[in-house]
Amino acid sequence: GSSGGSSGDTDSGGVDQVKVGVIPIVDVAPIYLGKDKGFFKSRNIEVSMEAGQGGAAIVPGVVSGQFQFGFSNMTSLLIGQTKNVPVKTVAAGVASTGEQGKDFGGIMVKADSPIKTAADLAGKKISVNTLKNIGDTTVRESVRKAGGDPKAIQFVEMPFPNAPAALQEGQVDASWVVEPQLSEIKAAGGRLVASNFVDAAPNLTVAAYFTSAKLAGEDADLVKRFTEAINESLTYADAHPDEVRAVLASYTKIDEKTRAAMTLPKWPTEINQASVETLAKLGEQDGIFDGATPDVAKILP
Amino acid sequence: MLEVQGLRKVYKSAGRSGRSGQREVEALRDLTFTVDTGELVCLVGPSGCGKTTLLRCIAGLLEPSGGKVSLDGREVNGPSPGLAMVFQEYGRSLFPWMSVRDNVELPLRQKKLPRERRVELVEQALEAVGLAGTESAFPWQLSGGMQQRVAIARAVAYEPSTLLMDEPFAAVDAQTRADLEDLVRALWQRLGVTVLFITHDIDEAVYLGQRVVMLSSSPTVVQDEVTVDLPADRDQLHTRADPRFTALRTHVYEQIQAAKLGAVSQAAPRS
Amino acid sequence: MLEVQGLRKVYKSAGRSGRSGQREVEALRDLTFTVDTGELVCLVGPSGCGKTTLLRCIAGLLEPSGGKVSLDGREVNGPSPGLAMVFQEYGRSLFPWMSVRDNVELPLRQKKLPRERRVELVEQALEAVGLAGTESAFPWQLSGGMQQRVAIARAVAYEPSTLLMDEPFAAVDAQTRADLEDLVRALWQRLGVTVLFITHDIDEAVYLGQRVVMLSSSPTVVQDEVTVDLPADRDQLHTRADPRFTALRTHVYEQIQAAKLGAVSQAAPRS
Amino acid sequence: MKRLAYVLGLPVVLFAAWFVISAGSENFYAPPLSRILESFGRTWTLDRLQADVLPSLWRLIAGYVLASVIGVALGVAIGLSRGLRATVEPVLEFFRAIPPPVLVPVIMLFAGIGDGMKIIVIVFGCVWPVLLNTVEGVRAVDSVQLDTARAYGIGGPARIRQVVLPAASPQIAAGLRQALSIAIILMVISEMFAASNGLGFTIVQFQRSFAIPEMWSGIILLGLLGFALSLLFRLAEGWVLRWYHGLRSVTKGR
Amino acid sequence: MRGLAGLAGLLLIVEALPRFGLVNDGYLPPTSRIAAALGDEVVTAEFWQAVGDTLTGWAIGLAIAVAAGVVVGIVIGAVPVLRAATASTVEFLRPIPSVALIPLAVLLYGTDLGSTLLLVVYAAFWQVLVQVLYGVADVDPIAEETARSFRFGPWARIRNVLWPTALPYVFTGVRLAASVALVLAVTAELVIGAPGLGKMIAVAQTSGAVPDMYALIAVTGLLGVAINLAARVFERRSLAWHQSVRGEVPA
Ligand SMILES: Nc1ncnc2c1ncn2[C@@H]1O[C@H](COP(=O)(O)OP(=O)(O)OP(=O)(O)O)[C@@H](O)[C@H]1O
Ligand SMILES: Nc1ncnc2c1ncn2[C@@H]1O[C@H](COP(=O)(O)OP(=O)(O)OP(=O)(O)O)[C@@H](O)[C@H]1O
Ligand SMILES: [Mg+2]
Ligand SMILES: [Mg+2]
Repeated sequence: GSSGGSSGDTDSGGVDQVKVGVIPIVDVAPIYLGKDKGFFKSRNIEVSMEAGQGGAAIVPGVVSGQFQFGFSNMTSLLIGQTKNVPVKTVAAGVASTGEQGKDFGGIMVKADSPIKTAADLAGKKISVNTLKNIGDTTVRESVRKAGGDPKAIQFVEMPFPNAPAALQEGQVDASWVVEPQLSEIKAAGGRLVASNFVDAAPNLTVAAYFTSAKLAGEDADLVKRFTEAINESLTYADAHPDEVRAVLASYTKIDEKTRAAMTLPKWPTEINQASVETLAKLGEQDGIFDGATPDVAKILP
Repeated sequence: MLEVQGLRKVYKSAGRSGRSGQREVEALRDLTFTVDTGELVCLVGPSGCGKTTLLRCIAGLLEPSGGKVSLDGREVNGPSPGLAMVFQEYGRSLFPWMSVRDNVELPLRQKKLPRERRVELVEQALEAVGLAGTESAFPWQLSGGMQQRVAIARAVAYEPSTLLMDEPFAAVDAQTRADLEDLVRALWQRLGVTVLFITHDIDEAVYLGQRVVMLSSSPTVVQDEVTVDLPADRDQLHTRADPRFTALRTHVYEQIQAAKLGAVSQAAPRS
Repeated sequence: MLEVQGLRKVYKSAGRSGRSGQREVEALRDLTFTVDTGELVCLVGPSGCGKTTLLRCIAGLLEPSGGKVSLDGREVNGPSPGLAMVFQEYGRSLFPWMSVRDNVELPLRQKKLPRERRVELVEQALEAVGLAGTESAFPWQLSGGMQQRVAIARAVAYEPSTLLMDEPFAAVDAQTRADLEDLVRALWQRLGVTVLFITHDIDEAVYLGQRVVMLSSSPTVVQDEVTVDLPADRDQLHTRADPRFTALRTHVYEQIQAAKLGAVSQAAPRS
Repeated sequence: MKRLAYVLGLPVVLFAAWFVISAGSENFYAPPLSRILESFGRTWTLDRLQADVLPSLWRLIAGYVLASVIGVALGVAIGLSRGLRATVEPVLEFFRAIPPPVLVPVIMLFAGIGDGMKIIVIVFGCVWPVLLNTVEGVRAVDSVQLDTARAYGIGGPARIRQVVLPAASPQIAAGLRQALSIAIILMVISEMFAASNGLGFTIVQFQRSFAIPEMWSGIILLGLLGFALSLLFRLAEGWVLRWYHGLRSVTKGR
Repeated sequence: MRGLAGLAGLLLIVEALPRFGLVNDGYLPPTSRIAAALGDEVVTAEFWQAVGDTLTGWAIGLAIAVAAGVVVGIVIGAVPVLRAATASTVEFLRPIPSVALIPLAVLLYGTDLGSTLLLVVYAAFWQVLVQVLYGVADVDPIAEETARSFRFGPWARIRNVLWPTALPYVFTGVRLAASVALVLAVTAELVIGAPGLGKMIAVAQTSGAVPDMYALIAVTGLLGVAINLAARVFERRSLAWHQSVRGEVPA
């Protein structure tokens, strides 16, 4: 996506220019698909994607109005809520498949690793993409559920793309990764130990689309139309996995084999409130909110 | 008129790494003398007695530690207009990034002379010091003596009203030196410029100057002054053969000898 | 024995960026002369004729464009051991980050002399050039003449077997100069060192040398050679008063005059 | 007294301006300075300094020292030999243009994920100013000084130690000065990968967890750290280069 | 010529390391595979668009940083009082990493060129400034005195004495800044997602397209080589008088 020249939601012939800050991964395939299918255009929204590397780039962009909407995982949004970041979710983003062993993210070890179950992870070195976030809280829950001691895990922060190499070279004992790295490790002989999203909550809502409190207050109509368009996109994507695999080629460089093999997430239109509350509880338990208690209701639409 | 009154200069600087601690050198103790407007005075004195220091103070490049220097009644605080100086470190005073021509021309630009006049002055000056043909060379492509002559040409082309020269002919051969001496005298006579000229060559001092000021060795004061009562029209052959010339140079030589001996007997500790 | 055979040196360098294109200067055309081991030869010649260039070739610092230089039968390709040189750019040849003492001592360290010997040599040398007491100063805290004497002290302390000096007394006063002349002769007599000495002072050349080699102006060849048949025991007063001395210096003077005139009539284009 | 005024003058003015301008700030990412300062005291407790700043400092110093040694050694070699320079310069320029963040994965392949990797990242980033300045400084050594050394048979290591290095030292100092602040920057960058403690890690963590006043307080701490290190550097430089500063200020005579 | 040999050596090593199993070729592919990926890239318009975007951000950012660094450096360097007064502030600001400023950049400019420029200029400016400060301090006192004695005005002194003396330092500063600017341009694109090579690298990275990623990284490196080549040519022309250049004219 390229920045479409004029910024903000300037009205040009009744069409709203909307920028969405996203991370160029599988999770956001629906919005690309929806754009192609015209779900946004039909609601007078000209959508363009701004691909940042994470919350550090996306949240400030949304808060300042540089982007109208953004994509973020739920734990980050919960952390933001405890710090009073003025944002609000507008639509579901992506959800776990809810099937043990068949999720789009999971904890991987090398083929010959002595680690067999999540309980064995206690005391081991595990890489996650960001510390004190959705990855480590859910991994801890997996270990907890399997009867291990979550406190003894040693987490190392490492971007997903670097995890396969680190795992292979023995620099970490296990890696929490999502697609396409999950398939990559599998292809190299790696083994799945646990599906942490599934362990954390049934049908966990992993991420959501959000907007700034300001825009939500000032242009409720735009938010409403955007939500509708997203929901239509999510539904469509959920029903057409082949088209999802195809659209990935337009904004990622995942090779064809992996695209065909990888597990796709679920794209329900509803944010699973119970799962969010579970996330909040887990986070609180693990101390990632600095002692505060997030108010889940405040961020949900 | 140039007046130097009770001039004193002490250099303060740390010696090599604390070994000897603070090093203080009293370069000039108490200097008083005057140079009339349009006069040509030569300055001689033992090596290291403070001649260069004195010239820097007069040029307004160095702040005296005591006493004062005034030029035409005004006290010198910084470089005065119409002043040109030939530095003892001629090599370092030329800008290596400029051709010989540009080096000589630059001060003229600062004087805002028109282009044709500048070209003319530069050409004349380089011609006069025997460097016609090297205009486009860089200073570091020239021999030591040639570099020194470029520095002289720069001062000459500037047509200053006060000219300070610090051993300007040290690096040139005898013949060129004689030519340059005559050049300085001719310039002085033509433009009526006030000249203060440092040299180690006693013959040169007597040949050039209307007066010779002799400095003692450090701590430095004025040892003696001699008025050179030779005719104003001088030439290399006859003037130097004049018995009066010989008498004068012998006198200057003896004074300098005395200055040196005085120094040895005093033997001021230096560090 | 030092032999210079058909030495030729052409400097090639780009002139001021493109304006005049390639600049070629034939500094030396064809030089041939020899200096016997233990001989003291003075070299005179007009400014810019290539004396420094010649010395650099002999020292092995510059590659000749033609001809060859050999020292004791071996051809010179790089600096020879036991050779010391006093550079014309004395200021730049001292290391500003070292005290005077360290500057003089550094080459001795390279010679791997024991500490006491080094201290002794440094002390003697600085004493001899009249700089006792400035050991711990940095070179840039000294006057021009003092810097030049440090450079001389460095060469003297080195006790070389070949000594090349490029206008080493240009910046010192007459009295010091006389002392240093006697120092060089004493050193030469004591150590039997081969000395090649460049000077612009004709009297000095005749007073010092066993032989005076005169160079023509550019394009440079050997103009003339004079053997100085003065007694080996020389002193400032009597030698200079000797009629033979006067005759010799007049001869040298005339030759240099001739060299310069020749140059004017040839007027080789330079750029 | 006067020097203290010079050191503190402008910073005080700037901080005062920041304080006043940001006083009523509603902007989430640009909180009032008062809140930042308040969080500074709260955040950078002794425990935290020990747990996060010390490990960072150790990596920083190790990386910086290593980079300085490599930079000067390689720089002298390259500066002295034209052939070597022609051969390796393009390769060096190639690596110089690659952003350290994208190189980290490659470095991780060879050096693991421990302190070694972080130190290499720091070295990799801050060796360049030292290297370039050393090369240029060595190339610019006065020819008469070099000739003097040659004429007196001062060769090999003695020539490098006694002549080339001191002559190039002012420019090398410029490079070392540059490298110091770059080392701090790279300390932060290196701690964005596979770290679990450190000043950079903590700041990035604050940024990601929307602890904005804490993040700014971390940035202020980085600034203070840079200032303190540069002060030390200035002292060292003033000592080592006292001949140079003396030489250069001769005429200023004031 | 010899430089090509050096680069060729690097290519050979990268080819050999994975071939002989010293590293896993999944993580560091051999040169040939990177080259093939590069071959696929260079035929796409998207690639050239990205190179263009990166170079635009780089060039504008560098120009601003160099201009500002030189002007500020000379003014501060020439006025001792200013230098003393600003020293502490400069030292305080210099070590603040551009990455820490990313939220600020996004806040102000989103993913526009402005964000990239802010980061690029902030990082590259200090490099130039520090070099200029050291360069200005290198003025030969005799040269300076010469200018003073002829009463050169401030402008003439800067132009004719300070500037030529500082020039070799400035060149080094510009060369340092040029690559820092490139690094920051790519990093900004990488993290913020502004269009350009960095964004392509980020996409390749998250997608696990390792050869593509290295191909793009190599392009960045080659840009650096090209930039340095240009700087050297320029230096040879404008520093012909300087010891470092003239010392290398074959005698
Ligand atoms: N920057 C300085 N720092 C300390 N001392 C200095 C400095 N410059 C000169 N001196 C000292 O001041 C004294 C006079 O130096 P000056 O250069 O004026 O002598 P001079 O008469 O010009 O000698 P010469 O004829 O050798 O050039 C010397 O003893 C010298 O050591
Ligand atoms: N690096 C150089 N590049 C080009 N030309 C040079 C270079 N060095 C010297 N020359 C030229 O070579 C000639 C001889 O120079 P050299 O320095 O040997 O003269 P010299 O006899 O020592 O003169 P002086 O008595 O003035 O020191 C001069 O014409 C000079 O311009
Ligand atoms: Mg003097
Ligand atoms: Mg010479």
